[in-house]
Amino acid sequence: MPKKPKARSHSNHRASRASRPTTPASSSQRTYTILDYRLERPRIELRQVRDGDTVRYEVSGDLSAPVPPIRESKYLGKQQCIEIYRWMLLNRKMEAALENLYKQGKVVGGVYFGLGQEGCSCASAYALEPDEWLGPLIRNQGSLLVRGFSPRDIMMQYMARAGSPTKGRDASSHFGDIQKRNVVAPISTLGDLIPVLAGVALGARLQGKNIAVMTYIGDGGQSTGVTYEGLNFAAVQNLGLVLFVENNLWGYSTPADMQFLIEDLAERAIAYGIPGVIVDGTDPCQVYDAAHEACERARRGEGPTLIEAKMMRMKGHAIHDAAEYVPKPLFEYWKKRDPIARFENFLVNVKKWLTPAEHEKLLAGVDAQLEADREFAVASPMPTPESAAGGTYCEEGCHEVKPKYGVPTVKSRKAPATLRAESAVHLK
Amino acid sequence: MPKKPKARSHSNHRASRASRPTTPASSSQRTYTILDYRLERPRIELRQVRDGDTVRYEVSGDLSAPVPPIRESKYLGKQQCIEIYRWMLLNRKMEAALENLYKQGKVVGGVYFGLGQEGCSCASAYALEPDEWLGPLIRNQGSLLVRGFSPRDIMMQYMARAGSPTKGRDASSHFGDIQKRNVVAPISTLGDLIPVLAGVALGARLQGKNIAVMTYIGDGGQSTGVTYEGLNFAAVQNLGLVLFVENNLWGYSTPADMQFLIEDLAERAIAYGIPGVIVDGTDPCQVYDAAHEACERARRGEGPTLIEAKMMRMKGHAIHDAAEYVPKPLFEYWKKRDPIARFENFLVNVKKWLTPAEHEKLLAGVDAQLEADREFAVASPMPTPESAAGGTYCEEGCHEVKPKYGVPTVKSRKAPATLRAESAVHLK
Amino acid sequence: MPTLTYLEAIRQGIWEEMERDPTVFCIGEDIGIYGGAFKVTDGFIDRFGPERVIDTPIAESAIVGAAFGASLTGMRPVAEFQFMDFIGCAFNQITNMVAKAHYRWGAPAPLVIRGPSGGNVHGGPFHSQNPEMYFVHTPGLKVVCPATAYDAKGLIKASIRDNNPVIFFEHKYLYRRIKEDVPDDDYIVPLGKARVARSGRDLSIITYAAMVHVALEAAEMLSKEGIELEVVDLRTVSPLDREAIAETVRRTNKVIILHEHVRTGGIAGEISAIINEEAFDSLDGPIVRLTALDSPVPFSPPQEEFFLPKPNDVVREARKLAAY
Amino acid sequence: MPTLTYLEAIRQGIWEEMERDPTVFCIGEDIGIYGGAFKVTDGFIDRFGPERVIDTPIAESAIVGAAFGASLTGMRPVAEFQFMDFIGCAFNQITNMVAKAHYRWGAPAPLVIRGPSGGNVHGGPFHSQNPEMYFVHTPGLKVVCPATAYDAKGLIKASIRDNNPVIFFEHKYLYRRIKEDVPDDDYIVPLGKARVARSGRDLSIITYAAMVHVALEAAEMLSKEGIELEVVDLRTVSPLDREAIAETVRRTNKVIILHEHVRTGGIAGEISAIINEEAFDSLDGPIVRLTALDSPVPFSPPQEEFFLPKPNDVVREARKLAAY
Ligand SMILES: Cc1ncc(C[n+]2csc(CCOP(=O)(O)OP(=O)(O)O)c2C)c(N)n1
Ligand SMILES: Cc1ncc(C[n+]2csc(CCOP(=O)(O)OP(=O)(O)O)c2C)c(N)n1
Ligand SMILES: [Mg+2]
Ligand SMILES: [Mg+2]
Repeated sequence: MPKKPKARSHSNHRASRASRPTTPASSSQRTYTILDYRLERPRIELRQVRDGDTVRYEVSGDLSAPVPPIRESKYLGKQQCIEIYRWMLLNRKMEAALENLYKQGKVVGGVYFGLGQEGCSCASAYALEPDEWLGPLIRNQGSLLVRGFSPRDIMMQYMARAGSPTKGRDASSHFGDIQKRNVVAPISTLGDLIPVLAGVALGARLQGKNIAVMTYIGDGGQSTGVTYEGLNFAAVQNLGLVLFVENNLWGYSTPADMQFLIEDLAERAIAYGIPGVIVDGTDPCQVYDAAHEACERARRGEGPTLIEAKMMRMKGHAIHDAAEYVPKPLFEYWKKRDPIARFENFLVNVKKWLTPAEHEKLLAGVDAQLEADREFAVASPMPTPESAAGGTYCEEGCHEVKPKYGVPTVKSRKAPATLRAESAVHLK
Repeated sequence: MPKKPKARSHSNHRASRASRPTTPASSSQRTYTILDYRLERPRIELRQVRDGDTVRYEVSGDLSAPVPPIRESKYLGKQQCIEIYRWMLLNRKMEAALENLYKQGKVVGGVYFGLGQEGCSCASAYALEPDEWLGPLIRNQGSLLVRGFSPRDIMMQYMARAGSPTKGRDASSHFGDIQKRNVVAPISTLGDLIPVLAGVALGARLQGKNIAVMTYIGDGGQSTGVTYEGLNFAAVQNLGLVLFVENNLWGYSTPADMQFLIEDLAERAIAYGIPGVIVDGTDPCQVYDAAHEACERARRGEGPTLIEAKMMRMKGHAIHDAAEYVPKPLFEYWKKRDPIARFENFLVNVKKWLTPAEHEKLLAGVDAQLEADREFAVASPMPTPESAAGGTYCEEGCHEVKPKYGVPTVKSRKAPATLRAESAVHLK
Repeated sequence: MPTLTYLEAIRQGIWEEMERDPTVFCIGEDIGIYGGAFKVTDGFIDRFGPERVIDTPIAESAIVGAAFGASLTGMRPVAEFQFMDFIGCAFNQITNMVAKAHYRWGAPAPLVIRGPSGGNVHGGPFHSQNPEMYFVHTPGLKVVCPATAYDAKGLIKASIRDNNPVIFFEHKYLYRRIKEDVPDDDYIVPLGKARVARSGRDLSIITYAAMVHVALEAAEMLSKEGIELEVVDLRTVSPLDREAIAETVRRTNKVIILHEHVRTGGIAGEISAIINEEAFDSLDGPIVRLTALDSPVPFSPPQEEFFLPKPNDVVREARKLAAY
Repeated sequence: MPTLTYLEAIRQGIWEEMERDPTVFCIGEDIGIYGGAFKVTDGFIDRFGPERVIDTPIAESAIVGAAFGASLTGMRPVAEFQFMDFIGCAFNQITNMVAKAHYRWGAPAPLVIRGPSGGNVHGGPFHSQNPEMYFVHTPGLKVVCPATAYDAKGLIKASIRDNNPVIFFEHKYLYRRIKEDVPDDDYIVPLGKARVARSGRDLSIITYAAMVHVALEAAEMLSKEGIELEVVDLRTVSPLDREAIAETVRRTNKVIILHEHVRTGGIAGEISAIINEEAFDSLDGPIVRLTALDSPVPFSPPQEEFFLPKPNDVVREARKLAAY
């Protein structure tokens, strides 16, 4: 077969791919690079066992391993670390507020939590520039905050208020903004955002700019075919997609082990010929560094990166789910790896970038913001019934569609405008 | 994350995976095994170039490399090699007959050819047992012959005759047989057979038997999401799927290089945690050996194998397509690697398993069979118009559905028949 | 006779079929230890084991493909979709591979694809849809939409025994809201047969699933005004019971068709055409459609209520039509 | 005015839009050097370069997803499906991601999904389908099905300029079979407006795409018997031109609806319902449906001919209805 495809003249330069084999093709052994930023590699096994009348999951392994330190970032300075920490706090506390609103019967439907994953959501989104794009999933409420939505936006979504970003029409993180914040609203079916974000990068490139676009997929959702189609499309088109595979060990009630046979989802990068990276998703510095490097690659027009973030979903699938199927020791193991507690320790005790007083002030500021937003959201009205109607189509005058990064410059080429001599075709 | 998932008690033993990394997880280098049976590795590059007013493909590289010998099989004896050779001849000559029928205006629609791929179709299907299953694609007409369909069946399909396996209702290789030949009829959309064949293996396993099931996908078709879903499902369920990825360098007019970034499609096996194998698809001995080993794995209940067969589609996509987009030197290069000419040389000159006289006789036998089938097919009637009606549903008495491999034995387990205490659910 | 919810009735129906026939098995997401998002298969893995209660990766095309493949070997798979809203992820597999198998190559495909559909639970645009029309419009499939617990059990059992692919829509609003006496023993409700849920002489309302209860509520209200509604519950939307449709129109001469899915291209159109074909001369007034709006299902309760047809809508339209 | 085939007219329409508007680009399988399976984009890569004529892997969900993503940045992608039969491979992306975007979050999605559909070319079950109803039943999409070369050009241009997702079905039977004078300049045919392809007083036939020509042929035959058919070509099947439908019924009082896709759940049902709503009192006879059979499209010519509606079927039904 034709080997090592040269860059086609029209597509951006195909960068050397970090995951391409370095061993000679004549051997049957092939070696690939998977960058692994972690400072520990959990050794825990999960299995399905029969226990009397019932079937359940059981864990074994090194459950008492010591908690690793935060890995110092290559790129983040003091101020940035504190900012990320603040987003993480806002993320967690906002979700706690949502839980309360739910208990007060103010939330419509359920609540989804990113508990234990705040570092991943916030530090990843933090790596994007304002004119770049993000497509969040249900647990990436932190990413939405970083992109400039406010807690009240999310609260109003959950309470189905008229003032919510979707005006009551959709729930949870299902909203976006193509004007200012450059966020694509997710849909429920998993994986569909991946080609969409690739397409956003394609649109920008056609307008003359290589941008980074970021989206997420879970250990469960990455089993969907559209994940494969989308990432492969980004790879062959060399589009600046940064895909975070958030491996939080569970997809609803299904353990990650039942979604795939490989050890690390980052290994899937090999199949696309793109770089694969592993980070500890509970360490915001690792998350940021990997995200930043992937974004920089994207901006250089070198194509997509797959980053697997390892962590644990610390609640059930949504508020209705007590996650009884999860063996308790697994929660305990990961509880010790809480991203906020560890980052606090890093900032306050290790780096001493925050004095206890400054820390208190920061916490108080977050609480105050949330309280104000909560009050605003709770006081805001429900939509009118009639507001359900209309808007299915973009009508005359409703939106102006124009290129976001500049009118594409079009090369002028000679070519006949008419169909060439009738050629044979498929089915006449 | 929980590492190295143990075999869940209920699924068959998870065999050691040939493609799992052998390097320690702490390094960022990972080494995998991709078995490569080839005796040569073509070094040819394809690129898109602008040429005056038009854009076209161009090849460069080692186009004059010597033709490799046939690799001696570890498993095939004389009689079996001759049988495979006969199937290959029947395959090619049948397609030549179809081309003639087309020129005579007897074929309805187009004709699809497996020219240059006969060794792959025939030797792969030859590795299956009669009670195992196959799902062919459009170019695997040879596989259908090996499974027990006759040239007349295929001729009648192309001529849309009443006596065709689909009674005129479908075309080309779009037919199957669940009674005797255990063939699943393909549909046009590519990749959909993969989970279906996995499901066949699942059905057999539930009935107590691990069988091998085989299907094919092209370098183009493997880009579909369902390919990924199906193969991953087979992997996690440990089902005996043997997937031939027929990399014939083109998917309609699109070069394989535009479908994926990796060098070998066998590398995708790494992403599923299953063995990946490469064979020269023009060498039936390599094809058979890889198929046989994969089938044996399947029968031992050790799960799926991905085998990439490298070769070249030696005609256009279908009879209407002159393949003008293919650079001529590529055809010339692969013409020298014609599977039939090389296998003939192997049998007649290298192994001397066929004397020239025996070879002549074999050829004559094939011709005679084809001539008889051609006559039968041409003389057979078209369906009546009314035969279009009915059969959309399986009506009372039309089919008996019963387990093919024996009634599943059911383990008796205690468990309450009623719903447990009302638990919280998603959306009440 | 025990009192069962609609959900328990479905669960009992599948359970009984698995007890009765070793070729029946379940496949889907989170159906094992968790028992499914709505707990329809709660306890199944304990009783039937993980071999017959297969938790899959999130891969709907693989689920349907594997179910079809297994059915070719003589198995009777019951595939759960966590929400029927996700059925588009397996659309090609269902409409091209499965639906056309028997016509093209004589392969029966005795599989059931089942899962929750329908709104009124504030599920928003992706957890409230009623995608049944896509499958009604696909020859080769049967489409079943029970409205009562009794029917739910009888229809799921009939669906599992059917030699054709059946898409079985369970209305999630009804799962735990309706309860009735359901026989403990083995019975089926045949596919393709409607039932008269309430007899009436003045006008007919043809509907199914959750809307049957909306119609019955309206009938109660109208009865007090002296308007007697006949409520026809289709039970199976493919094949449609043309006879039952024609009969009720011949009886009452006026008809409202009520459905929860969006208006354009909905089943009301098909039924209008059938009535034209079978009972045009019996019509004493225009056929009236009462449906959801032509939009996604909105999330916010006041919006969703506005979006869905309600008993008051039926009352209003029935009064108008009665006076026509 | 040059004489163009239906295919050339579509090609010219896209070409002109790409000349006019640098945000328009094409994406699909084999559309570049090869110019597409039917050569609609023949020569485009030479003129517009591989940047704007993007050959993709075989991955329909990725194609639609990427087109949608690009549209969010203000581009106007034109995505080709090699055959519309494969649209099920992107069904979720189209019906859930794209169609609901504007309603849910106010994102216009100015993209066109276009490709060949329709039978009568002996393409068999997977190269002959008319899947338009799936999209007519999906709010948020527009569905366009031209019958003439003039309309094909004007409608593709209007579709590209529309700020909504448009599914554009090109009837492959017409690609090279019809030819007519098509203005060389910039014109559009607005979406959502039907046209009267032939005026007549006795009865109306409402149809679109290839069936317009079947209707016209039948009209010619019937005219000799003194029955004057009015032929309404819908041009756009979503949104439907309710006004034009009602008007023709009010004029002729009798109506046949003719379509090439399968009967059950077809557009004839929807139109029946609309007629009931808009013009019930004008009806002097039952609404008649003439459609394909409820099965996959068979491959063999005698079978396919039997499967599809033919001019003789129209003549037969028109005579009956005229005498009603
Ligand atoms: C295609 C599809 N199938 C099924 C679902 C139902 N579903 C919603 S979330 C979920 C689990 C997702 O797991 P994962 O991707 O690991 O994300 P996590 O919830 O762990 O963040 C499932 C099955 C869905 N949303 N989309
Ligand atoms: C999902 C899908 N999209 C598009 C097509 C149209 N199509 C038929 S064959 C083909 C090329 C297939 O290439 P490949 O898989 O390499 O197989 P080959 O023809 O080379 O054997 C295409 C695009 C299809 N059949 N299915
Ligand atoms: Mg997860
Ligand atoms: Mg190929």
